[in-house]
Amino acid sequence: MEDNAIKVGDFVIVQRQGYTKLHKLKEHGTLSLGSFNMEMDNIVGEKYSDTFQMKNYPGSKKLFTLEKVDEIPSVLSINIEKSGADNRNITDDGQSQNLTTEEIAKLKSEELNSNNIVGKLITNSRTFNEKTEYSQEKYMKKKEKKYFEYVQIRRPTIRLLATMFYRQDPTKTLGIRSDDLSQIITYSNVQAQGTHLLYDSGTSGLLPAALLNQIGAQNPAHLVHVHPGNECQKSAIVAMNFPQEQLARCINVNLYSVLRCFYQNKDAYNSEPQCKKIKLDDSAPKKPGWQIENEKACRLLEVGVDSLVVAAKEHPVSIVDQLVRFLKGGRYLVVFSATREPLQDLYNHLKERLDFIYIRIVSNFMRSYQVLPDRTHPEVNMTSGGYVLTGFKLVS
Amino acid sequence: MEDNAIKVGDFVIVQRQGYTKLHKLKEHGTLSLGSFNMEMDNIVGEKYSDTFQMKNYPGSKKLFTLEKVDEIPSVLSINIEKSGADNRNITDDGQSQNLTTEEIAKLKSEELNSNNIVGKLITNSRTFNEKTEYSQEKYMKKKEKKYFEYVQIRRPTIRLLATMFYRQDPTKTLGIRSDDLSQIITYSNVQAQGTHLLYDSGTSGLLPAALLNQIGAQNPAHLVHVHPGNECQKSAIVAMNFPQEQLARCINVNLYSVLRCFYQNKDAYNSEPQCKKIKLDDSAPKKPGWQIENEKACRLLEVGVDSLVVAAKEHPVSIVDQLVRFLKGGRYLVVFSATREPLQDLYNHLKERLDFIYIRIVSNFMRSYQVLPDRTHPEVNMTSGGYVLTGFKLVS
Amino acid sequence: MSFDGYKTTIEEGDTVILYLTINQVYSVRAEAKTTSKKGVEVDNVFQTPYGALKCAELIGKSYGSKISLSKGWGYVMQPTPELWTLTLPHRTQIIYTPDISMILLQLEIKPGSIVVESGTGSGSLSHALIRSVKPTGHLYTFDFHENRVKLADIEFSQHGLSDYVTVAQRDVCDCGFGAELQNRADSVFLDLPHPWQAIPHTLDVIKESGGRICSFSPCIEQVQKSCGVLSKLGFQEIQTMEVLQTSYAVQTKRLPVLDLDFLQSEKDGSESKGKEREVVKCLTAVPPANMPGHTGYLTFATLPPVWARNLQISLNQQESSGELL
Amino acid sequence: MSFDGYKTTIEEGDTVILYLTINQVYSVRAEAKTTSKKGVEVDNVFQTPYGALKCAELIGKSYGSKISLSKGWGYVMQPTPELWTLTLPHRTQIIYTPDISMILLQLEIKPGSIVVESGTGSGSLSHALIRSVKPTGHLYTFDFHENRVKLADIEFSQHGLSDYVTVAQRDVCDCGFGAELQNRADSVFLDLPHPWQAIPHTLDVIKESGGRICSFSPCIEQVQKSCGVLSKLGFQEIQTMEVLQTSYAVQTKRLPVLDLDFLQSEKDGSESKGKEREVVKCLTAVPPANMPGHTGYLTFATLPPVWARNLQISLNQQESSGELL
Repeated sequence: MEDNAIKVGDFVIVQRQGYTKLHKLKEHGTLSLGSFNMEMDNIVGEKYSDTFQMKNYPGSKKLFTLEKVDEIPSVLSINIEKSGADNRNITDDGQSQNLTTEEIAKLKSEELNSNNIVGKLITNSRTFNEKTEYSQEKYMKKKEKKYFEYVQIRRPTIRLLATMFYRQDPTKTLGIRSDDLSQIITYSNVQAQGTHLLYDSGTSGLLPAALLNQIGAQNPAHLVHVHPGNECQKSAIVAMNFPQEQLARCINVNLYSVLRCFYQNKDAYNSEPQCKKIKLDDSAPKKPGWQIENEKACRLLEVGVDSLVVAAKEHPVSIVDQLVRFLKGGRYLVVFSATREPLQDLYNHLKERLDFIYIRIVSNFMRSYQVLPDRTHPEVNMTSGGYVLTGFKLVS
Repeated sequence: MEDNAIKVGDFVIVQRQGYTKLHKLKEHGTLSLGSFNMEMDNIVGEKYSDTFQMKNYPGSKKLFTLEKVDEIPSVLSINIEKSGADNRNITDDGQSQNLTTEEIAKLKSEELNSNNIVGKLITNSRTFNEKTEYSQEKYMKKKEKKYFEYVQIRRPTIRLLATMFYRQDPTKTLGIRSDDLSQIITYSNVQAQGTHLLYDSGTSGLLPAALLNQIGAQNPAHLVHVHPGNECQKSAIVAMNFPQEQLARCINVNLYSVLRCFYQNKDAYNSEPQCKKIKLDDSAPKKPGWQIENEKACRLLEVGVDSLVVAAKEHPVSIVDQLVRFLKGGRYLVVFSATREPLQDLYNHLKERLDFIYIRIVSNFMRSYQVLPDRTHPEVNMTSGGYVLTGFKLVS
Repeated sequence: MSFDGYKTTIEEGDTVILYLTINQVYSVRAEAKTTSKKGVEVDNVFQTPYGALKCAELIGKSYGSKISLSKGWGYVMQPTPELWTLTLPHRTQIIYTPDISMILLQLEIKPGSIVVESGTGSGSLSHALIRSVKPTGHLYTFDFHENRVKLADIEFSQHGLSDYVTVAQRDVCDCGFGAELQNRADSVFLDLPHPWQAIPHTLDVIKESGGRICSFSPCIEQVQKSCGVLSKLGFQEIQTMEVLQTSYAVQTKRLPVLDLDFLQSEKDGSESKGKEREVVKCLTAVPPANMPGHTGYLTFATLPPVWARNLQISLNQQESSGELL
Repeated sequence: MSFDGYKTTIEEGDTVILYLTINQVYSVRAEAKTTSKKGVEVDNVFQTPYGALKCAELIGKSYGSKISLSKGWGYVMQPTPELWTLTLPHRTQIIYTPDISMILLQLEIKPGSIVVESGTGSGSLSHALIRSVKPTGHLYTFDFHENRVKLADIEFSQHGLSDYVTVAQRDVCDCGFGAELQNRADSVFLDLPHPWQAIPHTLDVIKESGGRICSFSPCIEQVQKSCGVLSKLGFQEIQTMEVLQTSYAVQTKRLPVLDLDFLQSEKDGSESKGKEREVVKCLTAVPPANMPGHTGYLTFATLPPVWARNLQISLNQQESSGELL
């Protein structure tokens, strides 16, 4: 069984209502969540999925400490005196609340207690008792959300990270939505063996983390993660708290650098069975880390890879053309793009190459639902996903 | 109140289950509907929305007469002996029906009676009694549909025609689906006055019929219906059984011919107040009908039009450029295309022209639902609609 | 007075649409004076991001022309039902043009139609219904909310549409549509929390020769209940649908093209450093990051003429008897 | 034996995907002999639109290579769960790759996961689950239909997957998932007519540290009931969604460009008659005329660890108490 204790050094997801934030737990660290600042020390040693109450820190308006709770009192235990049959006599003139903004802020800074604040808001509303039960409930939920004083600590997973990044800003993942990600994983046929090649020009590490997660722990499979910049984006990779042996099988290399090494430095990576040589000749100038990674990657590329995944800001044709040389015959190419047109070009290009069959372009309509008694309907907001091209490489 | 009697000369829609067909009623006419041939005489004099039973014609396998009915016996009155709790023990080997195809065909040609045929099919099924009630019902519905012996006579409407044409073949209406049509009508702001200009390269008359329907009867508004061929497509126009005065306000002209007339024959249509002259000078060579229509159209175009709608197989830019000259400032252009790319070109072109604002491209996701107790879900088949560009012309 | 027919020039009292950009569209009244919130008559000045507009100056301008603002310019448009839907004051959730368009088509509304609507809400659909039925048809629109009825009546009057519409306060679920409308309607539109309570009354208001009905509901439970009632009452062609419109932004994207071939031969990459990065242009149309995912379910049905209703009731019983088996 | 890992060469007994065109994809077995419907051993010959294929000839060929047929050619591919979903023999409605993909991601399945599935159906999802959990995880899959269980077991064995999967006949609504699986599962997948009857049993089978659940249902009523039960039992993050995939055909359309300008000046149009009509090419990608409009609703939820369940139950009570008010 996995260890469920929250430890310093862990990346955790802090969830307050529907809002989530990724946080690296340090000793005596604080986290800012919306307008709240929280001291995080109290969660260390507690368990994942535990819930904590935000308690006002004496003398500070915005600083809170966290206290573990085992139950949450219901806001609906507030006694409602009266409800209207419908809203026909309510005229909303924006003046129905007797409390001023300042008075409400004061309540909040005295004690963040949604139950208490919502109760005060209701007592001071001129129209609340005339509203229908349905409207009363809606009002209370909305206010409760705003003053909700509980957070839950979650262990990061690919699902949670994909959803969080996309919600924060779709460009953080090049526009890859969870449905796109899910299909990139299945169509690439990635699994707990073989070598997998990824070109990723900026998904905040989501795509390499997802592939590495599918490759799994304690096996000989590798991911060669190629990126165009000086440093690769790693947020999701580190967030996943992968064990070291698994992390080591994700080899991060620069696109130009690894190709230069592959074509112009064949002797270097072919002759050296990496570890031994270094030990034997300790006095020789130590190779920089990136060079060691390049050579590792080149040795794997030389053998050929079992999948090629590309998610590029750039036009995909020239990138695919280069990297597809390393893809073994009988294996899959999967290319993501936020717009359809570059994939149309790639489609025609692959058709002309003649060594690809089963080339498809797909996109998804993804819809979420609110399922509640007598109030079931699709969510009123929707996003548009991207496009995925898949193709099967023939043996030459 | 409208006359509800079905008359010879009417276009009617014959509906059998979900299947519909447009038919012009002639004396002693027959209609073929799937594998059935029907004598239609018996519906004359009856009322729209009446239902008729297909009765086998003595001595003929495929010919049927129609007999008006006031009630339909239910297929579910068939007595079901037994149902299984679930389908767990049914192995479908395709051999569960004892009746041969020939025997079933014979039943059908003796008397088309879905109740009777479904009863026989059930009696001769080896697995029917082991099926769940749900599967039994599904089976009966399917069979009932196949041997359903009733048709209903409907009066054609734009809604029914649009749905029927699209279901038969979307290319019949250039891909215009009912949602596209509905928005072309609203965004063009067509109403019971003014002059409206339409270019239509082949929607089976649906678009002119829909616009003419919106223009309405007994008013001075006109539709100038421009088409690229020798004859315009009229199916939907004639199907609507419009009164003559309304039909006369739809002026059908060829694109090249009317433009040539407009630019090169100004004297002809400007000088002649049409009707009078013809009466005065009876001996002069009579103008061909198309020339009279061209001149009528040119007189209207000279004044300017209150909407321009384009649905073209061709690239829309050059067509819009020509016709938009007749569009008054302060009025709307609406262009339909089955694909998005030509409208993108048009969008950029209109932006460059500088005399259009509020240029938008839209498309719809349209979804139908099955709503039945415990069996509610979106229809399992879906179609993809087209694209509509709208723009507002500034005064010069 | 600017909603009836096509106009060329702005007259005093017209409602005018002020277009600044595709996301900045407003409605103003071409009147010199207006009443402030405190009930005092003041100059009618509309504040825009590009400066103030004295509304009196609009009078006499051509619809479709450019107007100057102190820090930019805008355009004036004659209001259409579509523009009104975009700019009207919201007193309720409103129905938008994609749904409105489908409602008009499916209810088979045309000049001369008699249409009944409940509730009036903010009058978004009403304006489109009126355009479609006028000059010979009529819209009867009901709302149970007194203030909404009053405000809608004022708007219709200001828009010059009073001849084509009658608006009244009425709880149609409890009281039906009234004796004076008995068998007069070609079609009925319902946007109510409990549409299944009003549906039985539509049998009285729709013509004996039959008609069409539409119920707009956000939740599937409302649809389930309404369809059950429609079926029992002998409606045919009961059909539920959704229309979700996407609006695209046309964009020319510039995609870098990476030159990688040189890496296979070149010993030193430096000579290529100075190279201009190649770029391809890509014309595309992108939907907005967030779009409407749901407005409501549209349930349509036909009430057959009186002579065909009994047959339809028995047919519907068969259809739905699956639940009774 | 060809489903486990990456292979390069076809061996005897392998299931092989035969690809002719994008719409003609089949699965065959690389075996010289097969048993006819009458139980007689006959030569294993597969008839294609491009001629017959003697399946024995496949042995030794490379996966990803071209093979000759008497009237054309085809390609041989190693089966993946996706290709198997396309070509498997349907014993039930099956789940397709867009839904399968989302199920894998949402159930957080990875190598080592213990997954429980009911029903097995035609094994479409099972193959994808197995790929994801192997080599260290395991799939336990149940179906109440005897024959389906038998056939699935044979297929898993033929595909070389028996080490990673256990298939058994079981009515999980009545009997739960069995004592031997008590608190062993990381995630549970349900595709049942009455999922809400099986959901309470998932509390016993999911690990004490919590796990994920998915219920796939075609109808909204199944979803409504399931969500109610999930909420009552203290599941969190209860979320229902749909994934509809569109597959595009890339096409180059040729649109005629009408030359109309000459009509303004030319006295006689005849000289232009001979002109070649100008045409513009337009690269586009079109969806099929008919596409899937619905497969099913996917309802996902998290069962919190035992130490957090009571709190979640009280939270859910608040959430849903709207109905009780």
